[in-house]
Amino acid sequence: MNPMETLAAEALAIALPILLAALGGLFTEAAGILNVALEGLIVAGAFAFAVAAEGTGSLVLGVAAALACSAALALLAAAAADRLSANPFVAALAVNLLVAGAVGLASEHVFGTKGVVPLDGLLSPRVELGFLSGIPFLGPVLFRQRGISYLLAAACAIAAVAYSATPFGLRLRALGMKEGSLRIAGVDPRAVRYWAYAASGAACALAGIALARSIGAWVPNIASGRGWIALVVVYLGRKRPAGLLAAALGFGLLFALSNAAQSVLSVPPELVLALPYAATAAAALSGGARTRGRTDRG
Amino acid sequence: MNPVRRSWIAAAAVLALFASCAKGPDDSSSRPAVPAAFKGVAVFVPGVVSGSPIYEMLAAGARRAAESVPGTTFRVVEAGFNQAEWLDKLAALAASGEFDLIVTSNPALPELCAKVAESYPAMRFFVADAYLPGNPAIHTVLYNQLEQGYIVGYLAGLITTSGLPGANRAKKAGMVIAQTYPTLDKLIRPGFEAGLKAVDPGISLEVRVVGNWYDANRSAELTSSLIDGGVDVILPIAGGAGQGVLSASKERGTYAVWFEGKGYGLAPGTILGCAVLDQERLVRERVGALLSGDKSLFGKADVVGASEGYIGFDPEGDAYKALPSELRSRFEKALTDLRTGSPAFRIDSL
Amino acid sequence: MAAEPVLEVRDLSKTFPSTGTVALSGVSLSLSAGEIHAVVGENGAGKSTLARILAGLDRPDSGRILVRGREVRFRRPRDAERLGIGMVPQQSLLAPGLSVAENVVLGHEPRLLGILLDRRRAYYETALASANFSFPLDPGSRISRLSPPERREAEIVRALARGGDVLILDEPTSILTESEAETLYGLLKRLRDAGASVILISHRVREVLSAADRITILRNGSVVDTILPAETDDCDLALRMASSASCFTADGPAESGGQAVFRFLGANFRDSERVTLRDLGFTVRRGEIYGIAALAGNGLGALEDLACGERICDSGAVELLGRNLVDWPRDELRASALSYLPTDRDGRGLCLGATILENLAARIGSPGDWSRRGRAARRAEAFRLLEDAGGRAPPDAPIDMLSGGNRQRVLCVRELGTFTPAVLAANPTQGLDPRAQEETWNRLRSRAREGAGILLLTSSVDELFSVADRVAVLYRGRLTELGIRTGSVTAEAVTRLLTGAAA
Amino acid sequence: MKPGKEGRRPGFPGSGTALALGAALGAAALYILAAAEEPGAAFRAFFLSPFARPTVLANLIEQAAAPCLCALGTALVFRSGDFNLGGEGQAYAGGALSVLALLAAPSLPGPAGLAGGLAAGAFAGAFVALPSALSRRNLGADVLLSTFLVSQAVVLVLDWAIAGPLRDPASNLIATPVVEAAYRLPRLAPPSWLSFAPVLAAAAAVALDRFLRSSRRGLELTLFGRNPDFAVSMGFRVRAYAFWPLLASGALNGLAGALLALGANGRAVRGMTGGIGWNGISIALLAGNDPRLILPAALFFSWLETGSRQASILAGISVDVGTVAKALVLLFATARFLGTARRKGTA
Repeated sequence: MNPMETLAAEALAIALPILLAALGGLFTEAAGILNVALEGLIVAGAFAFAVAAEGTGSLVLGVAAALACSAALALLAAAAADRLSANPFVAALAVNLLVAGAVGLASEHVFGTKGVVPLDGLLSPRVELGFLSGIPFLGPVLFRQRGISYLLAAACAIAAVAYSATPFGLRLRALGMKEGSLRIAGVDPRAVRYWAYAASGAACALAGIALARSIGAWVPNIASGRGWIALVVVYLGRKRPAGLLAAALGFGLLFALSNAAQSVLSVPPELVLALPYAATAAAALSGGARTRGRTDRG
Repeated sequence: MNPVRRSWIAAAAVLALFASCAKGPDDSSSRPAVPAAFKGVAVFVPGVVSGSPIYEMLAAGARRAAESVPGTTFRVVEAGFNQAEWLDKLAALAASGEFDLIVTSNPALPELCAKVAESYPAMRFFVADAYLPGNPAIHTVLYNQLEQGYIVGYLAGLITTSGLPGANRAKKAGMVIAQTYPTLDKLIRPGFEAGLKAVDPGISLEVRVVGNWYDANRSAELTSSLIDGGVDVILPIAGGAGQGVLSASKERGTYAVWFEGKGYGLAPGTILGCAVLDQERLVRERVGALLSGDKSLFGKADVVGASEGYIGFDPEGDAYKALPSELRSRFEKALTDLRTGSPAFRIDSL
Repeated sequence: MAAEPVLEVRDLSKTFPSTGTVALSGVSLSLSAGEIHAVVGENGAGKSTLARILAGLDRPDSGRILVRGREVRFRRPRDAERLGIGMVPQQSLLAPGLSVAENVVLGHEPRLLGILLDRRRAYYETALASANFSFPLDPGSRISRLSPPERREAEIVRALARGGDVLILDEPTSILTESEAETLYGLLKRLRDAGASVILISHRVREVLSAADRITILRNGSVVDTILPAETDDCDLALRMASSASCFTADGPAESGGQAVFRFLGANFRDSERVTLRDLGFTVRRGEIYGIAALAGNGLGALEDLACGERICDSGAVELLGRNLVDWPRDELRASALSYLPTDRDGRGLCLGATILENLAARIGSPGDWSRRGRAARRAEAFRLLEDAGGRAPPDAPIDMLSGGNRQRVLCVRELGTFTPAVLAANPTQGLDPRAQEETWNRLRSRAREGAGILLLTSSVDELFSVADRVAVLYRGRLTELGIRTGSVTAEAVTRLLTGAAA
Repeated sequence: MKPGKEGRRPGFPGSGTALALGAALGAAALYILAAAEEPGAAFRAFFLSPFARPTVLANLIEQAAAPCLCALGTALVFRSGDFNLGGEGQAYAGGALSVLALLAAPSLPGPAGLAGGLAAGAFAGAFVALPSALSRRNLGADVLLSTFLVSQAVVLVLDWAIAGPLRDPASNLIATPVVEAAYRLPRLAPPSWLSFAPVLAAAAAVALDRFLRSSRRGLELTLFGRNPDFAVSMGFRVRAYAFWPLLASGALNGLAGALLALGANGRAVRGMTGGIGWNGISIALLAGNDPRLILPAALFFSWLETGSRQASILAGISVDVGTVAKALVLLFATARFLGTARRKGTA
């Protein structure tokens, strides 16, 4: 593999979990709620996976536990907002904090450590897809990834299809655009909203599993800000799956470049991480986020 | 009627209630300045114990020392990784009044201990893995980590120039670090580099920075890029993120040398050697001495190393034992030389 | 009409408990197959409530609904839909970012492999439905790109796409221009010819006369009569709708020669609801009440926005006290020059969630005053205003606790409690009981006597004739000035103008 | 969802606060019951020991000061109808600039230097909030999003700067050099860290309360926050109200950061804000954005924190209990229960 191929392959591997979490964020964003709990949901999913997979030795149970855990947490935020009229944004922030505290407590009791837990045999191996991996450039970039990356890509595709080509996705989008259009069509908008939260949790759980499996271990704070970046990706992608893909790949490339750049010039990683926020902030500040233009008169 | 006023009154009532159950003032500052012995030992862990060998040894050593003196209160307190909170938590430990000796380990701690000691003159501190002479409340012992670096560096040098299946022709070794800090810059890295050069002056060292102590996925990516660049043996000093180095190295069939305790089990076949600090022994001995009333140690800053046996190498790993015997004998000779002062690493200040 | 009615209601009654308003009392109505049945009435006559009940969005207190002879009960919109009844609400409920086909199939999506949205079938179903009614609608185009009549078409298709044959339209032309409205009525006739039945709710007499097969007139929640278009003409119909058919012939004062307060100079304005105000020119002088009447959808809201300075006209100018409204600093304007009773009382006139006192104090006191004394002074002033109005509510209670009438009282106290040279009153007595109504009118009258120039915008002919000195009518964005209210200006003339009965 | 636009919120007023407190304390108690070896001792350590020693109590009070200032800023912006989520970055910038200013400054009399440092901190916080305030006023841009994004970027840049160019090479901590002792917050009751910061916070709370309840501008601001259309129609200076509260909130956050930096540490340490911005938001929400209740709420939070720390020191209970308790406060603080939940579900 030449350096360009390596870079592109790495960018793709970095981008995929972020993309999936962002698609999860897209589900709620389309339904009209910005889900800021993505970071916490990723961590919760990864942890639940680690506990269940390590405890039962079954990958399937691990995945099921992760999906259930993250979806339940997302629904907790949804229910607090819907049933108790809590501010949905604040409720989602609370979920992040709750995960930070509860995972620490649980890890100590389950694993006896708040630190790293190697998950033996859960490292997802690299899989070369037969003759496909021999295609010039595309082969090494696309088809010599980890097994989990193919699954992630499939999950991303499913999420994108669910968003743009299923009745569920249609209802989601209609909900965000005009709630009344659902009511008059006989669909309960609240149910759609709950499903959106649950789907968002499930997507984050898968992203978390991917993070854990690509290093074969549970590591505290495993999301390391990827949930927040996913949020930024939702915003930059302008609610279109293709846009999200472009934004996620852009970040993947940025991070891969910064990794590579360390050998030639030392770009501090903090500054690289600050870039997406600064870029998105610039977009938001210049009025791109003009969701409620109401003080601009009078 | 007014909910605001009502809640103020309620708050005041609760406060009064608690205050009345509370004990009277008996601050530690009002006790005699130098105690004959210590009634309570607290281990202050600037991080978390489990998963960190150096802190596990710290806690175990202090525990054994405290248990040898009946009647001593003993507690391990984890302060977490945010160094900005350490001072507050250290002070809280002192303010609790339960302890008069705080045992801890980290190069950054002596300055924080000194600050706490200003407010709590009766408190005494023992800090391993740190260096601060001259403060009468604090005893520090610094490991000669130049030597520790040299040990893994020498082994890494032998590996990268060897014909092991995972070793390539490029004479390159790597380090993946969480972030730079003085001990790393001044001791570990120069020691590691010295070890490499001692094997072959042509070996070069590549260093990558993760940026934090937990992003294991990122450290795996960095490791991958190091390996792509021809590196075949890596020393991770990155806390939780170090797991990423091990996963990536294992996957690519390259090697790692380990710095944080006996780590062969973390990645069998990948970790070929572990430099060890006998922190447990050091802490047990020094804390034991302090508990038995040796006041002369306070104010002193010692440096210990291979010759005293506090820095060494753990040969009890299958991966190490499976190395070619010629390689092992070269390495063990270098180890013996180091113990007898060749090369000699001196630390004048930190 | 020999055929069995498709839809019939008998003795329908509905009272809204929160306000105590009787929306419908004993309404009966029948809809035959293949007819366009218009339900006409003034604002507040109960038309929309009837539509909502028929579409399953509201439930009646008593009365029966029969569909093809069988009694039914609607619990939710889907129940009505199952029986072939579809509704096009007054406010569009289409998701703007989706295509026509996507909106049409929403909630009943055709599926591919059980999970995917079958776009082709959605497209096909929509195309088929619109072809049935000969609508030239492209199922693939996005709603936000459609013209208003096309959106109406899309909503009709959505309402009837699943085999429905009864369509309820609530004021479908309120956001359409005249020619667009004609297009829509053409569509409705095609629908009827294809066998569908239509209930058309409107207050536009001429449009109704040309489009409907039968007309039911509602007044104050009761059916006045059901007639054929041939039995009436526009004037007759307009008068039968009007809740106060008597003519007002009170003597009006002579035109005051006072200083101009409000002055519209050829103002043109196209607002987001697509009502276009054309070439408005009139002057309101000190000491008079100038009343402009219009029914919903004719530009009264846009006129209100222009007159209070919330919006700026596209061309022409609006002057207040000889100074262009744009040049007035807003705080100075509202503090000392203009009192304003907005139509949207809860949104613009009052601040819900704040207390009664805070709402009153919003126009009292100087900005620099932080002291407790200043606060106490403001409170005292607010108390005085409240007492003047005979208010008995606790002043620290949230304003939300008050009934609509009492909220309006608070608003009146704040805006009319102190003298300003200009007053803008938009539907100031809508929804009020007669006592409160009279109170408000008296306040307006006394302010005018004191020399204020008052611009009254109203959708009630009653109100216009009770308080205005000079009257004008706004229909589809054009103003017809009728001059001084005297015997020569009758309520009949106004009603005809309002409903477009007379051009 | 706009905080101020909920208008009629059903349910009993204060029910959310009660639920939040109950859930937080209940969860802490449950965990202690389940996990502690000696629940009795752990209970005492968690709930009572913060009051058992004057020093601990004084530290508790001192610790409440900075989050209290952040909460006051949050409440002010909330009153104007928006959310300032940038507290973290604003406080960090405040802390860093106060230290930098004092390191660069010529020698001043201690109090003047301290005042200057605090002012520099407030300025830095306001400066970080400035772009969001400008774009809210001029473009109607989303404050919630822009404050958060700017803050995240600022935090990362400062993380880098403190580990890099601003770092004290002589220290093993990742931190700036220490400012002169004279410039630091004077300690009123050593060995505790108690300084005049709580007094400052209380004064700020009184001033904010006075402004919001007694001044004409405060009333206008509140009414603007609840209903901007109303404010426009009343001729209030809506452009000012869309701008100044956010800037003032930034200044309060910056001041809080400066208090942290010039307090115990006397320097800007990497990660020094440690979630203070989020704490500020939780406290403001818990207090229902009423300045009179913010100081008690801040003390409550400080008690939770001190309690969990004490429980870890005295009874070996994990400090994460405090985090979970805080999360539950945040989850329920905005809730209104026992009422029919009716609201618009837009974020």
